[in-house]
Amino acid sequence: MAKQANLENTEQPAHMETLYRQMVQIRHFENKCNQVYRMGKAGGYLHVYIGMEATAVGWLNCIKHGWDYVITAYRDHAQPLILGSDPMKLMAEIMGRQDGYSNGKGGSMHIYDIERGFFGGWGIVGGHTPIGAGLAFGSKYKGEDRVTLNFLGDGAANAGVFFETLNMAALWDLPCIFIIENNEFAMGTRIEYHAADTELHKRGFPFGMKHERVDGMDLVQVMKDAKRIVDYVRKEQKPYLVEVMNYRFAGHGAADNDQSLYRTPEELEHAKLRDPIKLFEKYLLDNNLMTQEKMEAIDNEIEQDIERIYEEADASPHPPIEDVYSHVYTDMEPEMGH
Amino acid sequence: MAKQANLENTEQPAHMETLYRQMVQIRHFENKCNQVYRMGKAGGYLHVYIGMEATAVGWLNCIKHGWDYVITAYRDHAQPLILGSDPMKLMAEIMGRQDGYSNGKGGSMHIYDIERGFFGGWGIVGGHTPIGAGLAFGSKYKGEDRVTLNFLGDGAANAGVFFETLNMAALWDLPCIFIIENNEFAMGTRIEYHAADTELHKRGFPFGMKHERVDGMDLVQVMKDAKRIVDYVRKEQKPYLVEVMNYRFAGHGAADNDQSLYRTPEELEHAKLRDPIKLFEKYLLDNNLMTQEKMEAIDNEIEQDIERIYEEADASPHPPIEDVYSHVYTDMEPEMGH
Amino acid sequence: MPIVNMTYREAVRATLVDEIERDANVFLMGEDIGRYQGTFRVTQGLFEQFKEKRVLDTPITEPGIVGIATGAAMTGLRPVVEMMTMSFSILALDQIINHAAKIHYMTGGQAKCPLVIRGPGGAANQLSAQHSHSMEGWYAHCPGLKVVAPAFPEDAAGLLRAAIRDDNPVIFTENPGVYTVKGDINTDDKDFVIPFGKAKVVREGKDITLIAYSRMVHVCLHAAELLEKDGLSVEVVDVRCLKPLDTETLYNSVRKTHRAVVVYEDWKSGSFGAEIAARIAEECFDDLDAPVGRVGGLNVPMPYSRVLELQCIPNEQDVINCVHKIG
Amino acid sequence: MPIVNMTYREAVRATLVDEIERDANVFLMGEDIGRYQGTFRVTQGLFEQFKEKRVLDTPITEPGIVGIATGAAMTGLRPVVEMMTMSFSILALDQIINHAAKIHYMTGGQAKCPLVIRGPGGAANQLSAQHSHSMEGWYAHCPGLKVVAPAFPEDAAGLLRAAIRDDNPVIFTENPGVYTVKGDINTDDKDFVIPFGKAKVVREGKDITLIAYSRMVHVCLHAAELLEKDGLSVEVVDVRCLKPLDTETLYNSVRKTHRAVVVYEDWKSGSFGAEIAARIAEECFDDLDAPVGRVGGLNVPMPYSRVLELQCIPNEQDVINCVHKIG
Ligand SMILES: Cc1ncc(C[n+]2csc(CCOP(=O)(O)OP(=O)(O)O)c2C)c(N)n1
Ligand SMILES: Cc1ncc(C[n+]2csc(CCOP(=O)(O)OP(=O)(O)O)c2C)c(N)n1
Ligand SMILES: [Mg+2]
Ligand SMILES: [Mg+2]
Repeated sequence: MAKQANLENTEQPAHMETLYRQMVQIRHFENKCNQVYRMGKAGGYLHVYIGMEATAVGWLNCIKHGWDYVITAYRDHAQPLILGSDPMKLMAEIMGRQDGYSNGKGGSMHIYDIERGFFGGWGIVGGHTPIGAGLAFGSKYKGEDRVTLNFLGDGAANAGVFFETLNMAALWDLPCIFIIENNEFAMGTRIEYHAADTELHKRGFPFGMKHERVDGMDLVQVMKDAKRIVDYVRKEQKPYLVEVMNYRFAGHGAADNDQSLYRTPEELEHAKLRDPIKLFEKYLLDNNLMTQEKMEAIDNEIEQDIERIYEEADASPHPPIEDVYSHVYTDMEPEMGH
Repeated sequence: MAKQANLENTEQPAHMETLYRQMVQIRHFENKCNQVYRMGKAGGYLHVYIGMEATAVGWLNCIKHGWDYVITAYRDHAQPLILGSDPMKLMAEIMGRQDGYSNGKGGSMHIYDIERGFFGGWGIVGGHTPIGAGLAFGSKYKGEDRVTLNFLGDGAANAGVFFETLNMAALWDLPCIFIIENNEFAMGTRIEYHAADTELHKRGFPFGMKHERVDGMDLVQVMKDAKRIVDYVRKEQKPYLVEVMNYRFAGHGAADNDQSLYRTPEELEHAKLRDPIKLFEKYLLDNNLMTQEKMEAIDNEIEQDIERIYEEADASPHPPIEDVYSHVYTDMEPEMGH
Repeated sequence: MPIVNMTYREAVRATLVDEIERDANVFLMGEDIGRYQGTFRVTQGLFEQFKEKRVLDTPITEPGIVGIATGAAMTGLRPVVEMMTMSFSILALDQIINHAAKIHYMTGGQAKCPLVIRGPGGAANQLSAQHSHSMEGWYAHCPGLKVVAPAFPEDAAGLLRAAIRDDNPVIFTENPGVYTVKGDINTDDKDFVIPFGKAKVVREGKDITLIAYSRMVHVCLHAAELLEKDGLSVEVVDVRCLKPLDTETLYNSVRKTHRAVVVYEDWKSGSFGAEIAARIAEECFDDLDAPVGRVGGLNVPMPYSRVLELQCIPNEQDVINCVHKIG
Repeated sequence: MPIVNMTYREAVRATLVDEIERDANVFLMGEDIGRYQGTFRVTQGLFEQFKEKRVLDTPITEPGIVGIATGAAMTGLRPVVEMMTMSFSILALDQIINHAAKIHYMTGGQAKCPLVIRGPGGAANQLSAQHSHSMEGWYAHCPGLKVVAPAFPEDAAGLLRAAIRDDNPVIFTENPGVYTVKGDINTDDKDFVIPFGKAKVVREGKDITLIAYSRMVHVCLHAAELLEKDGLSVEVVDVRCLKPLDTETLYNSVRKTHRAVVVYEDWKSGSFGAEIAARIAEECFDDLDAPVGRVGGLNVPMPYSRVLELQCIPNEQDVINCVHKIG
């Protein structure tokens, strides 16, 4: 197990609390989502971020909110939460309601909060990776100093379009950070069965792109790496490929109810020794940055908060039926009727 | 300019003559194709192999004809010539005639001689690379010791499906040699403008695949490398990625009539200093393996031969109109009529 | 004869087992089909039974998978590729329609490509815009492919067996909604093959013909029952195979009933249902007492909200409305 | 008004120039469009004039190109992507129909995707099976896309300008055979926009309506002349825009002539021409004196041989035969 990292002395306790709250909020929010799904109040495919919290929290706290761009696949609840999206609108979207970010048209896999720079929320494995590079293309074209965080999974890191994107991003020096979240599984397939070489950061090499493997469980370490790399990309306006090692504690999706098909309980227990929330709690305690009581209070507060959010979301109406035709085009209706 | 290589003493002059004849045959055949195109006797897109002869001659003489598999893109006249296909049927196909390998349905870009292990002949850049891996998959599945040569261009080496294929070929240990013919151009685009890193052999690295860059102009050197690598792949039944440095002296295709858009006459002249035929002639002379007179005789003989082949092909009728419906399916006709 | 009542899912699985056992060249490949037992559990148990050689887990790279299967097929193997959902086959379209489908033609008959691509097509339950495509119409448009979309377990068994034994690339579309449909299968008949290109009258009637395939056949059968209560005698024809298309059975039915409605889940405009309607309108011009009606999916990306999603997918009432509309 | 007589190719080019000059967010990207001047020379001179930022040469990676353009469009740029031929857009279909086309919907209107994809679609001259696709019907099937296929230089200019200024993804199909068609353009009118969804009667007649788009409009016009010599008064309607489709203009013409033939180059079966025919057959049921005829490309992969290729592509005689057939 890796040694835990330490932040610089300059880090403020207030900031620490924000980070802690985000970690805990994601955990509770995602647990609630799974529960909502089991209750039949959400449907389709729903994928939670439990166990991977430190990755998004670490990286998204190193970018400029409302300025930089973030894009990911369908495991997309944590990112908007960190960027400051309204958790109620998020939950409402996951429940397919009118008050959701896409008025119930997107659902769990397709969350967007464009105002805050969150560009989704995509269902086709690997399919969003060029779109993320396109965001970086856009900011570079306009001469802005934005950075784009382009998250993808280990399974997505085999997709052809991802390699095409790496080539163009490197060829055109796009300020895009490709963050492969290597959680060791693509649905029910272990990485050994889907990737010829499991060191996925090597995929940057053929394109002369800077690339490295970093930890994704220890929030303090994550932030050190993230800050360094985000600063580099913002300054140099060049792409970077990062392989973040994390692990998902939940099933692939809410409907994945036989994890024994791809991992043992022991393996999962072992991974949980590095539960990102526990690791961060230990750090806070060891460095006298927060008391156990405070943590418990925050945890309780957030748990109740999420309940309230859920209730509010559940009070949101289903979208009106005529909405089915809106937003197909910006300026016209599609042909109607069956 | 690279130092010229020497073959082992065990190489026989008879074999040398075969090789020389193949080189010269390709050159004359391709010149004739360009002429046939200009005469309007061939149409569509037609791409000749002039300048690149040593690559196909070298590699295809290191495999077992009629046993091993070969596949390439649309620049596909040289390979079947070397494998022993009937040049008349080849020319007839290029002219869209009944006696062609595909009875005129394929044309220059879609040559196949399945019996001799030549699997085409494909028009979509990069599109045939998984199919080539599939040939290797087939032989491995059946427990045969075949090797597949899977040729592609530098431009094709960016295609997403090529990377997907590399991953699976490495993951499943497919006996496939990916041969990137880096002739420095993808149509009118220099490699610097299409590839972020121009050392294309590096594309094997992320998949733990053996990879290297080799020369493609000096036939003697080509054969040394080819033999070593083919032997390795046959024995180990594992994939290999080779970047062969060659150069095309002709335009991209027969319709490419403004090469000044992408290269200077000086650049072309410089490249021609390593004309693979001249290099091989020098080798033969230096090592007293063939006389100048003999070379000239062979050259004349083949040139005339190609004329005869052309005449024969030109005597072949156009396919009968009702043929348009045959071979859509193996066992039924498509719906007919306009 | 051991007649077994089984689900559509089981019928597909049993046929796969039979064919793997029968022919050493048959193998399955796809995402999560092996160790994970298949996302829709169609391949459950097969990895344990036949091991990796015959049931191969792949990376999530549809274009590459189809390409490798195509090459393998050219060497004489008979790959059966599962698309986790047919929506993902869009990524492999170039390999399917521009490579596999054209090999026999481009080689002038030298090469064959005995390849089956199968998987669930169409909407399931709130899978949203990117996962709910009906692809069969596009495939049916492409020369070189055969396309089947059975609605019943027995047809699934007979047509899948035909597909695996066919020397051409075949698209075999299932539908998440039909997996639990049950039917009787004679499990002893290891050569039970239903030939392609035969539509089937699954309910006889004389006033109007409903034409559908896959899950919409069940919607039509139900609509027919409801319409019968209104005194209408409704014939339902299950197209079963889109390519080759058995127009004769369709025309015969329409010539009898003089009215037709074509029902499909795909987006209404520009689908293969338009082709069927256009052919009937042309060939049965003098037989028709009313315009050929069409009921299709709404022309919108599939929304997530169940309320909206249910608007998009044609149901019994939509069929009944159309029947009344054409009069 | 400086009316200039120019080719379709020049009209497209001139419009691109205008729009690049007008809006800093407009840029072109594609394979060999810059230094090499474009395979079909549509972008000739533009790289020299506007430099790399506005005219960007790309690798041969269609899915990635379209994806990058899509992301760029979401940030407010207006990319115009050239497909060297529309056949290659098949590789990018997932990006086009499953990403770009659905963004506005999936985001509930939060994001827009002002993206144009243009290039030659259909057969040229012996480009064989993999390079001769007509893709417009597939695109027209997909919600979220707009699809145009102009036949004349003036329409190309007006519709391309509309496409570039549109906030939705637009497929703009040219055809190798129309690039040399000439017509008059008012080059001073920098805001000359033809609104989408307006078909155009390009020849008036009263006995029968021929319906087509892109190059087939010219085939129909020629057939109409020949038919006139036989005493038939033929109306020709240029659809111009497949999505949105101006059915009213089509129906009005059919209601006048009582006969219609739909002509297209795409494979006959399952194409968008079937949709047009089906709609007319349904909506003009009582007005039709004969079944709606269809003339489409043969249902085979495109063969290389010119003799065979010419069999596949509909010509004047095929149109005339169909007109006589429906009677
Ligand atoms: C092109 C495509 N193929 C298959 C799927 C089905 N699918 C959804 S998620 C997934 C696994 C992806 O794994 P990974 O990229 O590692 O991401 P993770 O779920 O671990 O976050 C698969 C196969 C899909 N959505 N898209
Ligand atoms: C997918 C696709 N896009 C574009 C083309 C058009 N095209 C044909 S050949 C070619 C250049 C390919 O270059 P390279 O791979 O280096 O092969 P070379 O011609 O040099 O042998 C292009 C762009 C195509 N055939 N397929
Ligand atoms: Mg993963
Ligand atoms: Mg090249």
